[in-house]
Amino acid sequence: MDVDMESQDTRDIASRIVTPGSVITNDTAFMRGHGTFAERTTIYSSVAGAVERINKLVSVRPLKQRYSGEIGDIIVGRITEVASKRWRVDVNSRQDGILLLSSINLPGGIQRRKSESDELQMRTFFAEGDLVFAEVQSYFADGALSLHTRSLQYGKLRNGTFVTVFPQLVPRSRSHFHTLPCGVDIVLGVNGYIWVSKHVPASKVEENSELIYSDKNEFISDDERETIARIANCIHLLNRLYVKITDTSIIFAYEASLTHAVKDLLTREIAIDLAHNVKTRLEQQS
Amino acid sequence: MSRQELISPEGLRVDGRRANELRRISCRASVLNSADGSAYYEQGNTKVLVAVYGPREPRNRSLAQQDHATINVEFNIAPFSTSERRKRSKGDKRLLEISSFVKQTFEGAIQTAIYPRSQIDIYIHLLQHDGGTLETCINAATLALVDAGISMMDYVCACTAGFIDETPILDLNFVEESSIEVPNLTVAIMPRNGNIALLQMESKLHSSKLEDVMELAVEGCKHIHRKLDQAVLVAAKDLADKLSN
Amino acid sequence: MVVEIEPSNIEREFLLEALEKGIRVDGRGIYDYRTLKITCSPTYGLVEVQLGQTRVLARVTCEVTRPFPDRPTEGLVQFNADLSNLAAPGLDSSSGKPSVQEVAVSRMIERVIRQSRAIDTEALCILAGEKVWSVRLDLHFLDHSGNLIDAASIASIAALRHFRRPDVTIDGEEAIIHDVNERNPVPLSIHHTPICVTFGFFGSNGDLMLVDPNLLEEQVQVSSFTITLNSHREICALSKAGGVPLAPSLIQRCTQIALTKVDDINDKIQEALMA
Amino acid sequence: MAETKVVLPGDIIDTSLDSDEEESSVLRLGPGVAQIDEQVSAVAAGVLHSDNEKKQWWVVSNKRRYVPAEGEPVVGVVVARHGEGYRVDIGSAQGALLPLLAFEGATKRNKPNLAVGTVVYARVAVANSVMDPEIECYNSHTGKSEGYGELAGGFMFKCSLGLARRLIDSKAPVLNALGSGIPFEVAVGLNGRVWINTEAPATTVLIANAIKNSEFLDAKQCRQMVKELLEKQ
Repeated sequence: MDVDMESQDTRDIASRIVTPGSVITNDTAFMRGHGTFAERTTIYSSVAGAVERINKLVSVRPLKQRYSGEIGDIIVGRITEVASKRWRVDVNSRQDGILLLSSINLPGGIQRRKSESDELQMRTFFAEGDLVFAEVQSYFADGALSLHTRSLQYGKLRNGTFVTVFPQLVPRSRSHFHTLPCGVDIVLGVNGYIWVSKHVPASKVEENSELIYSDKNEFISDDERETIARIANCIHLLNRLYVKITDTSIIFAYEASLTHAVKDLLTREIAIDLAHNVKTRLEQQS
Repeated sequence: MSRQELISPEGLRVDGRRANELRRISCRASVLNSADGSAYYEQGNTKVLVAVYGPREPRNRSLAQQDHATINVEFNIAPFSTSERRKRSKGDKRLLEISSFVKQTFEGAIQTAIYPRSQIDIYIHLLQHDGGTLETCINAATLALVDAGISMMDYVCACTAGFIDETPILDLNFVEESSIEVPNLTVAIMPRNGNIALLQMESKLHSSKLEDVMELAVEGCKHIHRKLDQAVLVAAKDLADKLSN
Repeated sequence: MVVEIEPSNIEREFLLEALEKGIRVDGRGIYDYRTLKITCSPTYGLVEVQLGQTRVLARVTCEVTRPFPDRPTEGLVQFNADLSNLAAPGLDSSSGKPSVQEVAVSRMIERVIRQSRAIDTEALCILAGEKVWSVRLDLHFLDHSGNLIDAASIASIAALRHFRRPDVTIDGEEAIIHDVNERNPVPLSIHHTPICVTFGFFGSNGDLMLVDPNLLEEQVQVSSFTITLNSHREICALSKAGGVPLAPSLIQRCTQIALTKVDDINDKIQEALMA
Repeated sequence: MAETKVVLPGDIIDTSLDSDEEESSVLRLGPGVAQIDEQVSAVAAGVLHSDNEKKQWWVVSNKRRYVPAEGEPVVGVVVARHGEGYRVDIGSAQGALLPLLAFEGATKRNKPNLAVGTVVYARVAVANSVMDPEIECYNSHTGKSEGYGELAGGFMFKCSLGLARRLIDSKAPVLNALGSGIPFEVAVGLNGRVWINTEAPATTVLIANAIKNSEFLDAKQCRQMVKELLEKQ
């Protein structure tokens, strides 16, 4: 629904790049959103970025900003501290997220009730430094994210390697857990944390739910390790050259990278060439 | 000590500039990829590198404030920054003073209330020192903070000014700054309303001359504001192009 | 660690409400200093200053040392400000690093005395390149009840003018330092007497202004500004860091007010030194 | 009452009562007095007081650090809000706990909502050396607030405990003298904090300074000082 009285002032507001302190509009009809502040009737920008206008709401989306969570986001986090009945999780955001003991799956199936003893052996579930695959369920009063892992695909991550990318490059999509044709599982956290690991058939996980918090990696053969490393380097080069990171772009990059040795993928020329290749295939596809 | 001729009869200063000329400024945002925001800033021969991390979880949570972010500034001078190598100790009062000035200046400029219980770290490293240390640190830190996408009321632009032989001079270099006769005034303003965020002055200046020297410094700040703005726009467009195609 | 307790909301609101009517909590006018008491002790160079309840002790001592190689004919001037938690509960010096306030005060005094060349360092030379006097000023803060900088600057200048160093005669390469009761000691040659005047600003954009803030006012102010002037109407230092940005016109107004304040403080120091 | 006798820490106090009761009667030792190996001696410097009927001995000293005692009215500042109550600073070693329900008419649903930094007038409910002190903003027996609760507006200042104790008794000369001149509200906390409220800030400042100056004046001098202040106003 576009606002009918499209005055000249509103048309040139959108998609302009503004910097802190610059005037966006002094038309009192507008409401101010994120990235702006108002003094008397004028709306100023408080960040450098592109102006976005949705009907009456004017906001500025900074191009570079730390990840700020949305409810329902699928993310990867690292446990930083074990506190009473909760874990603090680094989620690459402004504050650590919180994973409550009551919002995780307990080993031994769904029907197991939370007991006092669980509170005492918290570290058998998650310990400091563990990586967790979780979903944002709500906010706390001060803006910290509250996470949960109450579905079988979520939980502790193992058998793989960790990659950090710009959060803006990971678009929100239906599912963030993919098994690539080359036999590698990847988890694309919306907060820019990505996990690349050996493929574990889903059926094996449900069998013995005792193992969902085990810390032991399974056996990983050499060529599985090489594929994991190749995928990780592909993600690095996509990130460095600002290509959107999705399962399709990673697959394209993987296929294009097969002619090079894994370690060469990080050299500048090869990275640029591969990224260009991926971009053209993505444009053809869309 | 022979009284060094700071302004030649023709009105030229030791480095060939006129009285109201700024040193050449070149600056770039997003120079480090591990930091949330970063900037490299050169003003004449003074070169400084700033990295900004945050807002993020404070290292020691007892300092976290309930309703706003805390700002932590660490400033150090590279031992190779001046001609004779000098390693400054951690408790050097001059370093602590500059970091506390930068911290207080940005406490007024950053909208800390938006990021409760978090911490913003500003790490400043002076690579080469040719006068105007505080001024370049503030300008570089502004650029890095804007690059990090942290909400600010406005840029903070700083500039120095002095007074030799009855004429106000703009942007002092090391020779002018360290000579004892020349008063050395540093002012940092918020360009939008011209208010003064920081004002520091050393050695002597007659009270009647203060107004002219400050006006010249404020002019310098406005010019620096344009330079910083350009650097931000260049970095923003460059990033926007990369992300879009 | 003892955390300094914030003033309560009603103290904050009351202070602002009273300030709008030009009234201060301790009954002073907005441009009045607190009662200033300067006591010079019999030993030279030891002065205690009481500004309201803020108390500072300044001690000047001298010794003979070698000059810096690049300045053979100039004596040395050294400063040390010790702001331990003797003065106020909130100060925490256990972390080794000097507290922010201690850095601010000692750097300010150093700037006021050294950068403005208050002391004639050439007159401290005994034998060029070999022996010079090194004058050392130590400040000890006994009680912190607001505005340490003004009290410290008054104490420093009074102590430096009250100080006498032993007399020296030179014949050829030899320098004889006469004992105090042999020849009466000689004062330092002081060019000018810089005095700090500190302003506090209140209200959302800092338009309410007052002079010499006490502890409560210091905790509630949104910005502060210190200007240092000498009796020749020259500005020796300016310091405004952080807090709400101020309009340039406010700075000019402060300069005019400070000029009048400096004269009566100088008279008070003069009286104390005469007594 | 024995004539005022100043004792220093360590002085032995002879508790032989001038009345003829036998020696072994139970003595109640108040603050500042303790029994050290069967002898009763002073542990604080100050004026010794005794009360023969209740056989009580205590020392009144002009200290500044407040030690909470049950039933004493105090003026506190809210420092933090926890789940079940507020942490209130009353100038004692530990911060006092003010439960959410310790207000007149407070129920599970309508709890008082005090911001950090609010000033409250409260009564010490629990005070012993083991637990953190607890205060309440109503009289727990009658359930009425009896003047306790949030103190809005006005001004608060600190004074010594001795002055606070003298101000609390209704015949305090300086308060009566001021009261005849200016209408004002006052809340005196035995923890050395006094709250004043009048319509105009000028009068509040005048009263606050008058009270502070009255510490070392006797009744006549107080009235004289107050008269001068009122005329000068």
